[in-house]
Formats: sequence, structure tokens, C-alpha cells
Amino acid sequence: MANLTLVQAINLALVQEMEKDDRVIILGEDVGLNGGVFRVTEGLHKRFGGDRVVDSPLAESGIIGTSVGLAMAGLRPVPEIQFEGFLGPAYDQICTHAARMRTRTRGALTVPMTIRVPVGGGIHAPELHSDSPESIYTHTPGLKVVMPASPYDAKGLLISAIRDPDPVIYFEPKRIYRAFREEVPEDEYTIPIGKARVVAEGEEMTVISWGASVVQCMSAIEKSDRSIELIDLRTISPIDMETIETSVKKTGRVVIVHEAPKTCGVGAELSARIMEHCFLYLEAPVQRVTGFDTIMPYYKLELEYLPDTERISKAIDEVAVY
Amino acid sequence: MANLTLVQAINLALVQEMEKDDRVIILGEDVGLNGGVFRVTEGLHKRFGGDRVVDSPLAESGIIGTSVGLAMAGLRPVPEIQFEGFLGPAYDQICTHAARMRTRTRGALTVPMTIRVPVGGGIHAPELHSDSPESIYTHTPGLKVVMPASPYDAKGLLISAIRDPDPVIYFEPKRIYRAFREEVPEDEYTIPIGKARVVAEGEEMTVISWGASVVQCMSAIEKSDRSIELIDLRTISPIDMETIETSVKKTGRVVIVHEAPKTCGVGAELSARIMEHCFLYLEAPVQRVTGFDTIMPYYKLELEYLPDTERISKAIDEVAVY
Amino acid sequence: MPITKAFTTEIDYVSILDEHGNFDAQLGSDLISNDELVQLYEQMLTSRRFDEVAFKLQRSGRMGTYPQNMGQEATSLGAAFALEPHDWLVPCYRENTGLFHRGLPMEYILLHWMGDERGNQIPRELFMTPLAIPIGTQMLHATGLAWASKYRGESNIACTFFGDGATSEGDFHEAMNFAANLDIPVIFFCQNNHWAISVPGHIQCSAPTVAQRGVAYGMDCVQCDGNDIFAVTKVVKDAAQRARDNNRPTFIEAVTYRLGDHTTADDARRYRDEEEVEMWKTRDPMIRMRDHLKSLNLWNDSKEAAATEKAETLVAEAVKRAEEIAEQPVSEIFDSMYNTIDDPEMIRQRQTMRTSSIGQDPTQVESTEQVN
Amino acid sequence: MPITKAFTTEIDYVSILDEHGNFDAQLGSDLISNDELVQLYEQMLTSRRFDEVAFKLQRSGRMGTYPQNMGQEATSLGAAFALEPHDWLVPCYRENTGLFHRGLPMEYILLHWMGDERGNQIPRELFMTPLAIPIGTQMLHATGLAWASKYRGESNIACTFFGDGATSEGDFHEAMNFAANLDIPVIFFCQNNHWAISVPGHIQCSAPTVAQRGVAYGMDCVQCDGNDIFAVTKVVKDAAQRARDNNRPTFIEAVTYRLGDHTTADDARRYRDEEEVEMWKTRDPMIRMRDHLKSLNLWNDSKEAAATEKAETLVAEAVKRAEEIAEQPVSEIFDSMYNTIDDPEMIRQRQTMRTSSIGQDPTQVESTEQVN
Ligand SMILES: Cc1ncc(C[n+]2csc(CCOP(=O)(O)OP(=O)(O)O)c2C)c(N)n1
Ligand SMILES: Cc1ncc(C[n+]2csc(CCOP(=O)(O)OP(=O)(O)O)c2C)c(N)n1
Ligand SMILES: [Mg+2]
Ligand SMILES: [Mg+2]
Repeated sequence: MANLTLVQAINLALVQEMEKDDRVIILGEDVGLNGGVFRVTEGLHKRFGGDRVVDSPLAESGIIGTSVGLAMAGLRPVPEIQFEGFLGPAYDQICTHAARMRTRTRGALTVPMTIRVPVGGGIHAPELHSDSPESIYTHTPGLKVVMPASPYDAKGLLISAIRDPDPVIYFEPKRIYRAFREEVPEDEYTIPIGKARVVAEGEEMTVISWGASVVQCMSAIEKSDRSIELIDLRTISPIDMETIETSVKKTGRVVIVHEAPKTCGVGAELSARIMEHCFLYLEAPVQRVTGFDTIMPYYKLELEYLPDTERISKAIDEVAVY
Repeated sequence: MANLTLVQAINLALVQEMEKDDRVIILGEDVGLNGGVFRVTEGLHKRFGGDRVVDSPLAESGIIGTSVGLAMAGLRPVPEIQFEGFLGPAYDQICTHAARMRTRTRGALTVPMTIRVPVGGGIHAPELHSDSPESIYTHTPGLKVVMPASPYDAKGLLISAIRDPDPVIYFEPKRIYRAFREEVPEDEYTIPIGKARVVAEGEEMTVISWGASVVQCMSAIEKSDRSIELIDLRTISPIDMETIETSVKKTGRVVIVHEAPKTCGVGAELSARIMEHCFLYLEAPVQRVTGFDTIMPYYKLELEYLPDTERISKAIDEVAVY
Repeated sequence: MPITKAFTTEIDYVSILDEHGNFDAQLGSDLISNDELVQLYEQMLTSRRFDEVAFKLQRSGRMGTYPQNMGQEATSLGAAFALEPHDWLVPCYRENTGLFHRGLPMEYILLHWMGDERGNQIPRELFMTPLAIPIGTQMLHATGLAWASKYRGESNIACTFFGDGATSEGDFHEAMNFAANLDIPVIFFCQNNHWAISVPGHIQCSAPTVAQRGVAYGMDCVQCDGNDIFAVTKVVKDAAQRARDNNRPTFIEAVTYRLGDHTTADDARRYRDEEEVEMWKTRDPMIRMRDHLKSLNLWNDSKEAAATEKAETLVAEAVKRAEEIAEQPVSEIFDSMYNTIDDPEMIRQRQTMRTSSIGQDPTQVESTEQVN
Repeated sequence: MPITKAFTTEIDYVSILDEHGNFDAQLGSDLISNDELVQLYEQMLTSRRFDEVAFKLQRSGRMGTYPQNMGQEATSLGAAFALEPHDWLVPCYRENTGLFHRGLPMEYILLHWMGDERGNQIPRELFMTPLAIPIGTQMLHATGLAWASKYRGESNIACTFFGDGATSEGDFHEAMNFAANLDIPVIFFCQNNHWAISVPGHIQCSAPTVAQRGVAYGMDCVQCDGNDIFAVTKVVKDAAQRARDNNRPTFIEAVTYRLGDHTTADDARRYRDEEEVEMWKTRDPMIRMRDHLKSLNLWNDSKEAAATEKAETLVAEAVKRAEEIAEQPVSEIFDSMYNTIDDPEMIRQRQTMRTSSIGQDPTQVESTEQVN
């Protein structure tokens, strides 16, 4: 056991999977000598050499498109996209190719690749370094979408993602890269993709979130004197409705928290499904606390945009008394 | 008044706006001499010349990216993307630039452009010619998303889109390009962006749809002996909640129909909002009849994928007796 | 300091058997044996027959949109011939001739255009990716496939095919750039057939040659007569050697022409002159090949008749296999989505797809009065 | 037919004032007047001062990430000088010197990096787009802007700036290709500073020159010493003339070097050798320019001191204006999203953003017991 940050937990998972399986290779911008702009791949170039930790040209579509080829040939590429704002140029290769290859070839060709992407706001970064596009990829069949909210989960989920026979987008909430530490086992372990985590149990209400927002939810719940169940989705696609349903049938009240814009965000899907699965149990409308339907503002105003403890608390109170 | 197909109505709107305003120019693949692969721009090259109807290189990002520049300079480009499946390479220029330009420059630069895109399945087309990506762009703040379901609306909405000072994605449901004709006034008229159309009034249930699916909904409703209100969204972003809310508060029951995959589709947002706005009025969970959470299959199986009258009728019956 | 030269270059044009029947014996003599020549010609003939039949299938409603290969047979065929059987072929959609040469059963192509994904379920040992519908995107996959070979120290390389139009896409550039800078053993084979649907070549590339696209990357690049199977064979062999020996990619522009419409959905008379087509008909790679075979006394009319009949039979059998394939279970829409389908929502969608709308939770449906 | 030549080309390298002080009078004499030279040097000095101050603002927490221009002043400055005031400048983020020359008040750049969109609210008459954060995407906008000028018969052209890394992006290719094939009067100005963050130039382009990227499009292309303001001025003037006279684009590779870290978030010692940096310090465009001015008796130490003081004042004033700008109303997050904000949902989000969660319909909230 070591007390690790989320960045360190990811780095450890990468090291261990690369040691174990030489089909695993890393490629991306500045992932080599520089160890990534967030130092997530620190030390890997030295340890595994330039053939396995590859500084690529500055071209996101190229990074993902060649990874599709590498994966079809049987390797397990782990491409990094430097910031979620630069997924845009790779959108087509992700959604038109990686996501479709297995089904369009009826399994003849597959794409076991894990796309690592720092995600989300709150670090005073420049434009396009603070977005939350998880809904886009959740709406795209053929992908799995994962976002850890703690160092322990980060390691276990990344190992699962790398070993998964299908393409996984592994979002790394950069706001909590180094925000806190947690005991992380040295040995390898996996956390199943598709299973949410009940962070805290409670009776009166269910709060659902993922990524960095889980931390805000925890502090809002701490401040409240109600008995609140907190679910960290961990996997955004597929959605673990079983865990959600069990909780909502118990509590009858739900608040969903995410950073992405509200309209057509993942919160909408959760809300719709909760109605579909738990209609007769709901005592209040499912409430969403989200980013606004605006462009993520530059950093002077970013804290106005991001769901904060105050807004979450407010929602909890409103839902509680509905 | 002339009796026009949807293709003809669009063509007429283009001709009239180009006559009226020489800032309007068309660019795209095969839009010139060939008149577009669906013949939507037929005759325009001859009428307005190669400077205003431009066959571009085969590069979707280039088409949208140069259109952003043309628009910032004050023109009103109407780029065509040949099929919705080829929006992928243009995703970044649409979402990272066109959608953000006004707000990131606080209005100093704007992008009055209308992106025309044939959309949806049902025409026995090859791979990637039958998708429904409207949710992706509805989740993207800064865009407006429009999809007509009739020749009359097609003309009026396109004129509004071209005159709109902000970027609009104008989806053309290719399944009904020539499926039926309608009286379309010769004179120019506009249909406001952001306003839904109540196609049929009813008391017991609200069915909401857009694009080609509206036709399926009409036939399901015809077959039913219940009193059903049908709303054609017409504009998908922004959503006309006023019309929806009025209807749902009256009927208490809702079925939403769309071709796109279910998870994080626009149906999810509608369902979530209906719960938020009309919780105390709902007598049954909002029901979604959608494409599956799979890749749109090749055409042999496409009719299994697309919501059809049978599935819509089934949903109507289930919701009615809930 | 006066102005100096930072860079100079020149690009070769390779032609061995031209449209007048001139044959450059020095370049061409050891490239293709007589037996091989005959086989290649027969394969062209089969491919052209396939085109005819596919066209009719589309016209009679038995198949969807189909893009003919007619006029471009020498390009993909010469390339497939010049490569090893374990080299990856990464095609666009106008390379049937080469794919058939490699051993792809013809029904795969038919199934693809009949709207059946099983047309893409290509056996691994053929080292071939399925037809690529989105233009310009598959070169990156070829680059990745070749990269994987290099990474593993395997000897196979990749060759990817695409049109003149495809060279306008950003992904083309990124693939070329990755390959050149990371030393990846891949061949970029551009079939410059002068048109991208209705858009003429100079809108895609107004430079004197398309071949010079490769100069941007410091890549070896060459232009050849794409209707000359000798020239194609030579440039691909040379490229393959550079790739195998030094992990160097090559960009090939093969100059050819699309004799038919873009696809069965197209009517080329709307946008191109009949004279241009007529001129190119005289450069038809099959005529040239046949005349050459005859000049070598390897071919005559009775061989032509026999080969034609054989081609007809082969194609007819393939059509039969394609049309008589067992119906695809509807559940296939779901079954190949992931390695394992364990998401309960997806399982539920699969189970209820024909009998219920999909938004409803069945446990709730049961708890209320049922209709139907 | 033996193998023939399909294409030959050569690319010029232009240098006028080199790092040893050699000046090519024939090429350089009429380019920049003495008065202009002094002004340009003063502008470099101001820009470098701006870099220092911006760096300190970041380090003291008064500003976010900032990318220094240090070492590359001659490129954007020479280009802006060579162009007309109504030509579009479409920058990346390392062209402050040129933008200031055009007249952009320095606080705009500060505000941008202070996380304030008003730094992008650039007056129309400056003909300038804001800093571009996503690499490689702005060349298409420049192409569109120039296209619009051509369409309207206006005389202004566009010049877009980007780094060596940016030339790896697909959008770069598409922009170059649109411009070349559709005859659009735009100048593509690549600042090859040898690094893209930690990635060395040969990973972006392993060809002998970056300039030859232009060959792919049949575009005029040229390489110049980017630390030589005379050479930059000359190649941009020539390019502008081609654009204005014939709507022909030009690709320029200006060879330069990033003397500082990539940004304040970077530590270049992790990936590049100190010797390389030391070598390039001797080619610093400011040293070269100052020595040249001195050799012409246009400059001396007291002028340097006075100019330095003036620069300090100018920058300090800009910092003051940036830091003292009125707080941006929070509603600005919404207000510039569309020309008119009439979607009730958006209006509601704007109204309730600080006082309520946003999923709740206020009419329902009112109908239930309120907390707080
Ligand atoms: C990304 C993308 N954009 C547009 C299309 C529509 N389309 C299909 S084929 C074609 C022309 C292709 O031309 P070229 O690359 O020269 O190949 P050719 O058909 O001439 O062999 C176009 C525009 C597509 N399939 N994919
Ligand atoms: C599309 C995109 N991908 C990645 C990044 C992250 N990034 C910022 S600057 C940079 C390097 C740019 O190098 P170059 O184009 O040479 O410009 P320079 O900084 O050297 O002036 C990278 C990778 C980005 N901003 N945009
Ligand atoms: Mg072509
Ligand atoms: Mg650089």
C-alpha cells in the first residue's frame, strides 16, 4: 500500500500493465521525455524506451487513427489526448472508426484501445482546457466511458480499461489529479467497468455524480443533516442502473451533479431512466445541478459555472422538501 | 403556391435568399454542376455562377473552417455536408470554433452560417449514410439545431436559418426528401427558430418527434382511437418547452420518438425536462421510442432499427393504460 | 548572402507498357512472368464481369448503391500482385480487382453493398480491412497496422488505397506525416482517376502532380501510369522494398480514369465531357494488356471466350452465395457491439426490440394493465 | 520509355541580415527605412519587456499560464510591418509583437491570459482574430477571411501564423489545399521554432525543410531566417503581392527559436539541451537588430536606456488597465451566447444561477415549501 495521488495511481497502473504485457504502448503529444504535461507518464519513457512510449506528431486524429490500426493488429495502444478540448479533431476517428469496427466487421476486427484524456474545469487553465464532453461519447454506441473520482478507483479502472477488448475513453478529472491522496495497493487489481460505487449510504435522498464533482457532493452532504446516499458512477457508459435503481427505490428523491452543460448531458439520461425505472417511487422530480448551457467561461468566471457545494446543497434542500 | 417536395422547397428557399442577399454563398462537395448528390442545389450553379456556388475540395473540416472565416468577414455561407456521417471530420470546426466564436470574443466576431446536412435512415444507403447525430449538436452550446418535417416548414425554417445571426445546423431528413408534396407559398416567409408545431391536437397523450419520424407518428396516431396530440419539434435546439409543457399539463402522458440511439439522445433531455416542468401532472413515465444503443445497422436490418409505426403504437398503448 | 537554395527535388514518372503497345523491356522484363500475366489478365476480366453483374443487381433492386472499378483494374491488381500475401491491404471501395487477387471471395463485396455487415467479416489470414466508406480515413489505420508490424519485428507492411479526392482530407495528411516521421513501413497508393464524384481533380490538387504531395513529408514519391500493370507492379515492388528494408513509406500516384459513373447513384453525364471518357477508353488497361498478351502469343480469341465464360460462372456463383446466405438474425444488431453484452439495458433492448417500446421498464409494465 | 521526370522544384532560402551582422544591401536596402528600423527595434524591446512582466504576473498568481514570445519577435513583427493595416492577422498565441505593431492595446493579451474573454473582444478596425488556443485550426479561418475579401473584390488579404507543430494537424493541410486550389489570397506563416512543447521538430516534419510542405499544393513556398527582420519583411512583401495581384497563397517557413519555456507551465530543461539554447541566444533577433542599428549610428546606450524606460512604462500602464478593468458581470456567461437570448430555459439559467439549482422549474419550487 502506498499513499498516492490520482496522477500517481494512474502512472502506477500504466507501469504495471506495461511490465506485464508488451502489447501495451503509449502514444501522444509530450508523453515521452516530458512525461506528459500533467506528468502522468513520468518515467515511462526512460523505463520502457521510445518504442513503447512514443512522442507523436501534433495531430489528434492521427493519434487515434493510428491507434485504431495498432489495436486492429492486436496491440493495446493507450493514446493520450492532451486535454479534452482537443478531442474534437479526433472525434471522427473515435466515433466513426474505433466505436464501429467490431460491429461493422462482425467481430473480425476489434479495437482494444484506451484513450486517456484529462477532463473538466477548476484549474484556472486557458480556453478549451476545462470542458466535460462525456455525454458526446456516452451517446456514441460502441464505446465505454469511464471516469474515476479517487486514486484507488483510478488504478483499478485503468487496468480494466487497458484489458478491455473494446475501446474505452478514460477521462481523468484533472481538478483532483493531486487534490488528495489515498491508500492504493501495490498489487494489480481491477474495478469492473459498468459498476457504480456507493460512496455513502443514506435513506432520504440519492445524489449521483462522477469525476471531480463527487468531491463537491461529499462536502455538500457533509454539511447537510439529512441522510443522503451518494453514488459515484465511475463508469458513465454503460450506466449501472441496478445500483441507481436500488438506491432510488429506497430514497425516492434524486439530485444529479455534473460539470457538463445541462441540455443533453448525461444527467438527462439518468433522469429519464430513473423516471422509466422508478416512476412510482419518485417523490420529487429528479433534480440536475450542472454546468450551464453556455460555453465554459474563461477561468475568471469558471467557478460561477461549475456546480459548487452551495448549488448542490440548495438542490438537496429543494428536493428534500418537495 | 406550388405543390413541392421537401427538396424543392429547400431549393426554392436557397434561390430566393441568394437572389435577395449576395452575402449568401454555397459551398460543399458536388454542390455545383452536379447540383448535390440529392439535387438540392440543382440549377444554382447555373443561375448564380461558380463564385457563389462553390465545389470545394473533399474536406469537411475545410468546408466548415473556411465558412467560419467567410462568416466572420460578414458573408452568410451555407455549407453543405454531403451526409450526416461525414460531419465527424467537421466536428471540431463546428463545436470548437463556430459555436464559440461569439461568446469567446464577446460579440466582436460572429458566425452567421447555416450548415445543411441530410440526416437519418430508411433509404437503403451505404454505411454512415443513415445516422442521426442531432443530440451531439444539441449538447453543444452556441449552436441552433433545426430539422423540418414538411416542405412548408423546410422553406420557412431554412430562410430563418440563413438570416439568423448565429450558426445553425439545418438537418434535412432524407427519407422524406421526396416522400410527399405540400403547398408551399412562392413568396418568402419565415418560421421562427425555437418554436414547435402542434401537428394534431388531442387530450389523452402527447407524442413528440421531429424529422422523418413525424410521419411514422402520424400514421400510428391515425391507427389509434385515442385522442393524441402530436408535436413536431421543428427546432431541436433550443427546445420549445412552452409548447411541450402546455400539452403535457393537459394530457399527462408522453411518448417521444426519434431515430438516434436512446442513451443521451434528445429524448432523454425532453423526458428530463418534462419531469422537471410537469412532475405533478404526469400520469405515466415518459416513454421513449428510439433507435437502439447500437451502431445503425447496414440497410438489410435498418428497418429493424428505426422506430416504426408498430413500436410507436405499442408505446402509445402502454403509456395510455399505465 | 544572396538567396540560396534550401531544397531541390524531382519526381519520376514510370511507364513501361504504354497505350500504344510500346514496352520498355529493360524496366519490364523481370517483373511479371508470362503465366502470371495471363492470370492477371483473367482476373481483370473477372473483375470487369463482376462490375457488370453488380450494376445489373443494383438496377434490378437486388443490391444497393455500387461503385464500379471499370478502367482502374490495373492499379489495385498490380499492387496486390507486387505485395506479399501477408502484407495488409487497406482499401477504399474501388479496389475489388486487387482484393479478389488476394483471395477475397467475391460475395464479400456483394454482401457489403447488399447492406450486410458480413461482407466485412473478412478472414484474418487475408490481411485485409473492409471497404472504407468515409473518404480518407483508412490511411491512418494502414499506418497503425504497419506500425504494429514494425513494433513486433514482423516482416509484413501495409498498402492503402484511396482516390484523388481523398488526398484533400486532413487524415490523409496526418497519416503521411506519421508514417514519414516515425518511419512506418506503409505504402500510400493514390488512384488518381481525375474525378471525385463530380468534382474535377484540380479542385483537389492544383499542383502539376498529385505525387508531389509526398514531398511535404520528405517521403519517396513517384507517379506512374496507373493503367499499366507493369508500371504499377514496379513502383509497388520498389516501395515495398524500401518499406521492408528501411521502414520508409512511399507515396504513389497512379494516373488512371474512372470509365463508369461514380456509383450507380450517379450520372456522370451531368458533369463531364463524353470526349474525355472516349479518350480514356483508348487507354483502358484491359485492352492494353490483351494486346500485349496477343503480341506475346499468349492470348487469342478462343482463350478470351473461355476466360469470359469462366468469369461469368465465377461471378454467378458468387451472386448465388451472396443471395442465398442465411438471414442475419436481427439480434446481430446488438451481438457484435461489444466483446460481451452484459449491460442490462442493452440486453433489454435486444429482448424487447420487436415487441415493446424500449423506454419502458418491463417490471413496471407487468405491474400495470397490459395491452396486446 | 525510360523513367521520366514528372516534376522538379526548388525552394529558396532568404537571409538578409545574418547573425554575424552581414547585411545584403542589394536585397535589403529598400525594405525598411531608418526611422522604421528604430521603431521596430523599440517595439521588439517593448514586447520583450511585456514577456518579462507577464512571466512575473504568472509567477505571482496575478495571471494564468503565459507563453513567452522571447526570441521570436522578428517573425510576427516583420510580417505585420510588411502588410497593410487592413490585412487580416490571424495569429496563434506567440505573435504579440506583430499584434502590438498593428495597434492592439497590450492589455488585450493580458486579459486573455488572465482568463477574461474581453481580451478577445478586438475592435474590428484592427483586422485581427483573437489568440487561437487549439493548435492548427485558425488557418482555415484565415483562408475564409481572405476568400471573403476576394469574393467582394476588396484588396485586403490574410496572413495566418502558426508553429512547426501546427503543420502536423489535418486542418493545416485542408487550409493550404483550399487556398491553393481555390486561389485564395492568404499567407501561411510558419514560425518554425524547433519545438512543440517538448516534441522536437523532426517528429512534426522529418523533411529537410518545413517550407516544402507547400510543394504538396503547388503553392509558392520559401524558407527564411526568422530572426532576420529584413528577410521576414521581404518574403512577406513578396507573398502579399502575389496574393493581391493574383490571389495566390504563399507558404513561408521562418526559421527561429523559442528562447523560453513553452509556457509558464513548462520546464524546457526536462527535454532540451542547454547548449542548443545558448547557441540560439547568439542568434537573438534583438541583438542582431541592435548591432545593426548601432552600425548605422542609429542607436546607442542612452537611447537604449530611454527606450527601455518607455517600454517599462507602457507595459506597466497596460498591466494597470488589465488589472483595473471593471469586473465582468457574471451574466456575461450567457449574454454573448447568441445575438438574442430568448430561450426561456437560458433566461432561467441566467436568473437562477447563483440562487438555485438549475434543473428545477421555479413555478414548481414556488408551489412547495421553500428552504433558505
Ligand atoms: C468523409 C467523406 N466525405 C464525403 C463522402 C461522400 N463521397 C463518397 S465518394 C466521394 C468522392 C471520392 O473521390 P475519390 O477519393 O477521388 O475516390 P473515387 O470515388 O474517385 O475513387 C465522396 C465525396 C464520403 N464518403 N466520406
Ligand atoms: C489541437 C491541440 N492539440 C494540443 C494542444 C496542446 N498544445 C498547446 S501548444 C502545443 C505545441 C504547439 O507547438 P507549435 O505549433 O510548434 O507552436 P509553438 O508553441 O512552438 O509556438 C500543444 C501540443 C493544443 N493547444 N491544441
Ligand atoms: Mg477520384
Ligand atoms: Mg514550435
